Amino acid sequence: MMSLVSYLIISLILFIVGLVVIIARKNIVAILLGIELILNAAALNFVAYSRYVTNNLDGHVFSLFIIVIAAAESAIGLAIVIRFFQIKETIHIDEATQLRN
Amino acid sequence: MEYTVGNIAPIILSPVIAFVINAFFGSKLPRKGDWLATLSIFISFIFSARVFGDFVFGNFATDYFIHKTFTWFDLSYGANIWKVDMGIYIDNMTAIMLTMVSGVAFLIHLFSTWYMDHDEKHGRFFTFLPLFTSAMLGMVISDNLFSLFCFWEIMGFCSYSLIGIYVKKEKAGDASLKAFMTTRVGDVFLLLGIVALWMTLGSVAYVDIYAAIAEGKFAGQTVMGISLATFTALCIFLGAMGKSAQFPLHVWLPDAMMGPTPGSALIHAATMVTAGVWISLRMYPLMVLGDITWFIAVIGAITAFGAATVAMVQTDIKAVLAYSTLSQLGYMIIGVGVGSYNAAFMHVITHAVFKACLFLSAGSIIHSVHEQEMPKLGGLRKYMPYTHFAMMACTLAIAGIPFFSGFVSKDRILGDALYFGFMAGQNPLLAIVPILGFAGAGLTAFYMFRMMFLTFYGENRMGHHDSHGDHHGHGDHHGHEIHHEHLDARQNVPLLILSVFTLGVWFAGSLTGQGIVKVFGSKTEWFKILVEAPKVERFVNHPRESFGSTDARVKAELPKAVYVHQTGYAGPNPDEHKIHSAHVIGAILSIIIAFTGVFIAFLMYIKKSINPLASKFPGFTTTLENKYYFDNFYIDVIIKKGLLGLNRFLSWFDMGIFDRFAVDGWAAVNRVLFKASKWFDNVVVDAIGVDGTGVAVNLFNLVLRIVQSGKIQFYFIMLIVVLASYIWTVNI
Amino acid sequence: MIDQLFGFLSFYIPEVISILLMTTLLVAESSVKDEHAPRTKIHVYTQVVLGIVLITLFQNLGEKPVQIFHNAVTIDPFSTLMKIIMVIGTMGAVFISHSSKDIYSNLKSEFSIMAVGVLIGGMLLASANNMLTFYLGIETLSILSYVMSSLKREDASSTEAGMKYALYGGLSAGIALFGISHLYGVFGSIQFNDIVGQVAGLQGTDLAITLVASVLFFVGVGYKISVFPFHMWTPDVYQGSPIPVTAFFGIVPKMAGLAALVRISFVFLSAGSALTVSWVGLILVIAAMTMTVGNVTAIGQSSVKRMLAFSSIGHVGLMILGVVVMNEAGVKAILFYGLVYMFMTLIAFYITSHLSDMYGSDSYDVFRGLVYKHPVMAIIMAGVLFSLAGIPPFSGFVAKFNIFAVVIEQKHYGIAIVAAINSVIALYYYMKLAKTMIFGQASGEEKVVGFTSLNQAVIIALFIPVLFLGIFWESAMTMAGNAAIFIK
Amino acid sequence: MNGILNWILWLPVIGMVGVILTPKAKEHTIKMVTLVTTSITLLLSVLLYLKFDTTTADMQFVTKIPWISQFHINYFIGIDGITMLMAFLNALLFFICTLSSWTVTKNLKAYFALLLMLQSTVFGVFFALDFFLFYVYWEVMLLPMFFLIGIWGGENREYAAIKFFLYTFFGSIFMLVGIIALYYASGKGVDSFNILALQGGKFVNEQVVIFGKTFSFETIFFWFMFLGFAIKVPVFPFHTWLPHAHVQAPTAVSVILAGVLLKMGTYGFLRIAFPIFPQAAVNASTIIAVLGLISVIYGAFCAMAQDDVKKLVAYSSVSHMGFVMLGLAAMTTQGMNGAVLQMFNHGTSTAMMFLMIGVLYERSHHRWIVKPDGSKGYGGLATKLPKYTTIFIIGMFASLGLPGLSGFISEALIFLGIYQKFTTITVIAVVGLLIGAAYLLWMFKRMFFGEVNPEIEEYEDMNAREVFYMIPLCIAVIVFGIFPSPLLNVMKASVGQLVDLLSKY
Repeated sequence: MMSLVSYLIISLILFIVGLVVIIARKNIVAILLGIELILNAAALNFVAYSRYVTNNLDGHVFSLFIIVIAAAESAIGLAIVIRFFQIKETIHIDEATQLRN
Repeated sequence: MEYTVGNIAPIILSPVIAFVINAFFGSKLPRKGDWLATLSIFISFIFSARVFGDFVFGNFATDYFIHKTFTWFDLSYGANIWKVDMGIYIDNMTAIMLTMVSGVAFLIHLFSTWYMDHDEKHGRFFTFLPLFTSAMLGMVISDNLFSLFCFWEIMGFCSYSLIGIYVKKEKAGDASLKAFMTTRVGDVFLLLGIVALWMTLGSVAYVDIYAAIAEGKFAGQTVMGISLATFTALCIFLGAMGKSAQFPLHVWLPDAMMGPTPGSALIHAATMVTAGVWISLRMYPLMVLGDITWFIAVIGAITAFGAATVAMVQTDIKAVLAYSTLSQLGYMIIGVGVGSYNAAFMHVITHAVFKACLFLSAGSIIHSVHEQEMPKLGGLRKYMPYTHFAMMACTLAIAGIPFFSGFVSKDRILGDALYFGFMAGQNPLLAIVPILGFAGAGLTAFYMFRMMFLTFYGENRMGHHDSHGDHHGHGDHHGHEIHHEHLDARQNVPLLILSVFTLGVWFAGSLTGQGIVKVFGSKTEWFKILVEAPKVERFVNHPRESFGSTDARVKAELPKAVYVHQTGYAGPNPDEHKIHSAHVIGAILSIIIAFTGVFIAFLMYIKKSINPLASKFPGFTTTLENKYYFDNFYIDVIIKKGLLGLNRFLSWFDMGIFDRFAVDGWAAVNRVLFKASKWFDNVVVDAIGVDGTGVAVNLFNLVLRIVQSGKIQFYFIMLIVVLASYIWTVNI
Repeated sequence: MIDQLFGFLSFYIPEVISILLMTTLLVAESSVKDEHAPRTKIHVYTQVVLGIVLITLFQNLGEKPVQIFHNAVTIDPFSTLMKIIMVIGTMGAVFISHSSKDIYSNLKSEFSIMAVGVLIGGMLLASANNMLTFYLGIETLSILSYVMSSLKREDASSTEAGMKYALYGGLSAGIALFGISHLYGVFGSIQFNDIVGQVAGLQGTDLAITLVASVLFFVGVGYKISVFPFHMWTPDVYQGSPIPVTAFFGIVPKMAGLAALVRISFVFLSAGSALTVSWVGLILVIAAMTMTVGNVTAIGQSSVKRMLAFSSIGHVGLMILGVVVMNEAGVKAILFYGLVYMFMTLIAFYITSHLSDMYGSDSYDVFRGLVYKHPVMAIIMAGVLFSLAGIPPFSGFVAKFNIFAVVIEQKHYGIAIVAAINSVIALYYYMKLAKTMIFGQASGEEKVVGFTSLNQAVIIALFIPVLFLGIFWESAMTMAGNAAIFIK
Repeated sequence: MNGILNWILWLPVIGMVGVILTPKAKEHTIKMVTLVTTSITLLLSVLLYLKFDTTTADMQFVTKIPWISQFHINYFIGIDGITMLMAFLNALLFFICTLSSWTVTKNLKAYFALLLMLQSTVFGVFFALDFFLFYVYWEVMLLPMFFLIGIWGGENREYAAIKFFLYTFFGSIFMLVGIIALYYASGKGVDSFNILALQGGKFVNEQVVIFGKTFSFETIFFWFMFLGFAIKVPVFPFHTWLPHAHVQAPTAVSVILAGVLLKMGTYGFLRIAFPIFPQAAVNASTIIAVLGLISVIYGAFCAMAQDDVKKLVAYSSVSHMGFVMLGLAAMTTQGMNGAVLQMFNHGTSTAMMFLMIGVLYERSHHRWIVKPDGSKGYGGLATKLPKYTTIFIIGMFASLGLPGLSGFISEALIFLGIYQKFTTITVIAVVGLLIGAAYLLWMFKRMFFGEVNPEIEEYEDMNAREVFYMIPLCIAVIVFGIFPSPLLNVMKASVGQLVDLLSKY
């Protein structure tokens, strides 16, 4: 029997995994994926809450918007990554250390 | 006569006017306006003489005085009233001093018109001399310590300018600086004393201070643990020491001879230097109350004797005279200390006359033969008879030979000193006061006659060098052929007039119509009738008078002056006879000593039967020639090493340390903070990030691995860490 | 239903016009044949339309607050005023971009398009009245910002800046969203109106969750206005981006973020609860840290652009103090500060941009001896710098004065002292630039091409309010005073 | 009638506009415009003095116009006895400085424009009775100073300018905090920015909590204000900007800086710090006195070590302003009056010194008494430049406090005042007088006596213009030395009122 808590736990795990990925991986695309994970964690929360706690559609709507925006964001992100690759010939994050005082 | 503004103001103002005119238009006036200065002094002499006549021939009681005030400025607001009054305080002493100062000043001005002729500084000299005179007169006539202090400082300024008048001479600069600063040391303390008195008594007018003493307002008052009376008395006497060049503040006076001789005659011999004695006399009751008279006496004795010893070896006429001045001032101070009030004052007057005369004579010698080194002079008697006559008279006077003025005053001082030292039951150590005093008297006679003999007697040594005087190295004195002095009235008349005053008048007995002429310092010289220590009781709540109001009492009501001898101010003295005997002994002693001194000098410098000291005690002589090394001590040790060293250190500290670290510190801190953030970015991030070494390694492997990956991710870590800490804090 | 919608639209005209503008611009750009042709017409068009937007906004300023689209959006004078500031900022940025060499000629209208897009996001954010619009606003703002900052395609640093911005923005948006989701769970609604009521009554786990979630939520705003822990992207992005973009970032997203911050703080904190205490403390710490970090780091900068970036962080630190006090006065102070700050930033970036176009660098040296070449420009720049430092009679002083006033009124003396010390530090680096400009000797006598009479006129025109608002700030303050926050 | 004050305040601004509008080439016109403006201002201030009512301590020539009604900020100006003197001094010095700046060539136009702006702002500081207005003028005054020092200064001018600016700003930003705190402490009322209304110890019982600690409102904000003013004076630990600023600044600016700007600090104590926080002021009087004493002695000692004559005079200013602080700390009739009088007299005498140094500098282009290589910088000036020497002597003896010249009476009054409260400090302070004479006379001896230094052979004596602008100061120094009443009568009511207030605590 799934309960709200289990959803929350899953989303939390997603969230943390996302953070770890963002922090630990050196591949920029992977980092973008990590961000996606975090967004999905949030979306999952919304749906779960609207299912168990608040019996209205706000959560569902919100999660839909999240999906859309996540797509847009990752699109832009990837575009920039491609430019980066064209310039630096790599998508290794450590190469992005040109800007500093 | 009425003491209205019109009668008093000219005494001070006419020289001031002369000063102003000469200061601005002197160069345009004929003869640079020296006649104007002289005239102005003459005017103030006339007005002083009126006061003198009114007091001295007017048969006033000894303690009659005029005290009139006007408000200088007023700070009263609402409830608290506070204003500063100025005014005149005239008693017999003031009258006599005024006349002496203006008279001597007039004669010296007259002489200077001859002496300063064709001198490049002619104009400037006659600008400052009248200003000085008016300041001196103002100091004499002023009724309170504050205005006295003002005039006192202005005198100091004039003396500064006149000493340094020959600006081209480096030494003139040193001398003037030294003179001003040394006296300034005393002056600041004087100011301090005045402030202390003013703020505790509410006024510094003489009459109020006397009244306060009588009413015992000083009782229980203390300043920093010392009783107020002692504190203020000491401060004021320190001021006196500065001005009157008492040991150890005496160093400036000999150097002050850099100025033109007549200037020295007026300022550094006759008048200004006696200002210290003057204020000590005015504040005598305070000195007694503060119980520092013994200190005063000792200081005086040391100065009197020490200066005399130094004077013995000087070869420059003016230097000899300068040291003799020091020594004579010492006697006056002794007089104050041992409580022979009127003798001390009398010595001020007599000394002023004969010392002025001596300086003028020296001046006329220097001006005529352009030489002031005694060993190079000699035999001038036949060339300058008038000068010789005048100088001899004054020398006899200063040496304390009977029938001359110096004898009267000095011998009474010594007599009182004798009583003070041996008979008054004081601390036996104080016996040094009379001992040094008498020794000094002998030396005085010796060195003065040494000077006379070297200068006027023996063969003329002009033209060829004398091994003795060489190291004083005054330019070249070849080719000054000796010529008879051409008789210039402006040169000789002042000398003769002054020399007349060295005798005669002082013995005229009572000019006030009682008693007859007596000799040997009899009790009833007119002088003693007129001057006595103030009786403080009679000043208690006497009426205030301001200008315009008529005098409180009419002369007719006043009793005739009756002379009561006394030492100190405290009424008739119990052991009268002791004092009298002391006087007799003193008189005889001083005569003997004086003649011995003269005789020794005669043997040394005329007979040549004894060779001069120098050959006998070379070491002692060099010490004397270096003036006991006081100058070296002050300048090399205290000033150069001490003061300037401290200054340099402080200023280095201020700019080098204080400014650099304490003040630019904040900027430094910011730079450090900036560096820190930079270091955070570069070192922490890169060092830990790039090469895995670093503290973090051993700390926490996971963290290391996490952090390993470059910059933007380090931002993420920061974000999350801070976020976690926020959440943590928020949840508490 | 429909007519009601149109009724709502009548309040929403500015946004609508902006959206139309954006779309039309897209069309216009696509119709340009020679891609290197100057986009003067397009820029003029943009300016004109934005001017119209401005006018409509000024009309809204008078209206009384309303909530439209089912309370998704609130139109109140506060948000309108913020929008006005943003629109002016956008106009200014577009104007720079026209002359700036930092924007490739073939991208000039792209810049305008993006700018208008970001503006729209900002408007949405400023008047967001529920979580969703808030999130949409932030994302619209961000996503376009990423593109703007990497607008110099061939330039490595620009691209890198864009990438960092994207990653950082994505992460913080995600975190904020995670927080929002929990808030939704706790309050059962995404409407601010519904939340306001419930905040006071929170307790137990709800309260605990809310505390954590609200902090997460704060990240979303915090990184937009780049306050202390979330500021790290700022210098890199500012440095990497083209100057017009930097100027734009200095104004529009910050204003939008501030508006949102003010609103949500009023939502969550107006009712005094455990939340209020923690938030006030949080913001005090954040403000102090932000000021200090911004100013201290600005001291050592050699690039003027970076210096301005850090100094803007410092200013934000000062501005958010207006939030702490939770009252009208605070909002007033923030609005006034924002208005003034917008003008000052624009001028500073104008002059910097023209100089760096001329010399190909924005180091302090290019300013050396400017007063001997362009006395007026140099004096105005100096005036702006002193205004930023908060010296009377410039408006920067009044802005700072207001912030101090509201802080001290609430007896937060400690933070006031911190702010005081910070303004001394700030004065130091502003003065260093003024020094180089006016005391230094110019290497050459050549005039700066950028300073055409038009540009100079615009700069002077922008300087007038900087000076005027410093002396006669009564009217501006009343205007800001009327801009009340409206939440049911 | 009240118009006069506004005219004095705004006339320089009008003049500044005139200067700005004059084309750069017409240098003589620019100078004349400035000269005319300053001279009219001077005449107006004389008129002001004549119309001034010395019997009352109230503000006179008051103008009050609402400015920012939300904060009850007014354009509120007026003068009492103290500011009357300061205004006169300011007008006089700027008139003289215009003449002394006649030889300026670099960016002439900007120079005179800034000079006039500076004059107006300084007037503003002295006239302002509204706290906000006061602060605005206090800060605006920094800008022209910053540029005047920074552009026309010596070789190390940038450092000096920045230091001056930052230092003062550091002090005044705390003052701002204090001002706002006062505004709320006094209940945001109509008079909450009105300096006069705030006076009289209204905040004795207030409390403040800073970083979790509770303090007395008065104490904390007295020290905030103290910081602002003490840096301006400058009192001992905050004095090090002064030598830099003075040495680097051009002559006219040094004159204004020493002559007027330093007085703004002490004026702040008289008008703001003391009357608004009497309790705290009385508690702090010992500390102020000690700091003043240190400034006196320390400044004098440092001055004596200087080889740069301008730096020497700069340190002497520290010393003399220390006397003013002593007088203020005394809080007695004599002390306070003496302090205010000293403010005026120091203004004139030190202005003379700086002007004379400037005159010399125009001839020699260095200021070394003893050059770094140990050779004499000058020497024999007295022989070469008689007029110069005469005027220099007057200025020098005025500033070392010779009776009959202005410096003495104020110092004597200060001593009388301070003695009643702090005997020991008085005793130590007289050393200051001693050293004060020492460094000046020693400097004089090294520069003016002795054989004529070959370097100064071709110097010509002061020309008519230079003599002309020195004359007013000489007259002021001598006349007010002999008759101080014209000054004392003007100030004594206002000062007396303050003394009465302080004596209650």
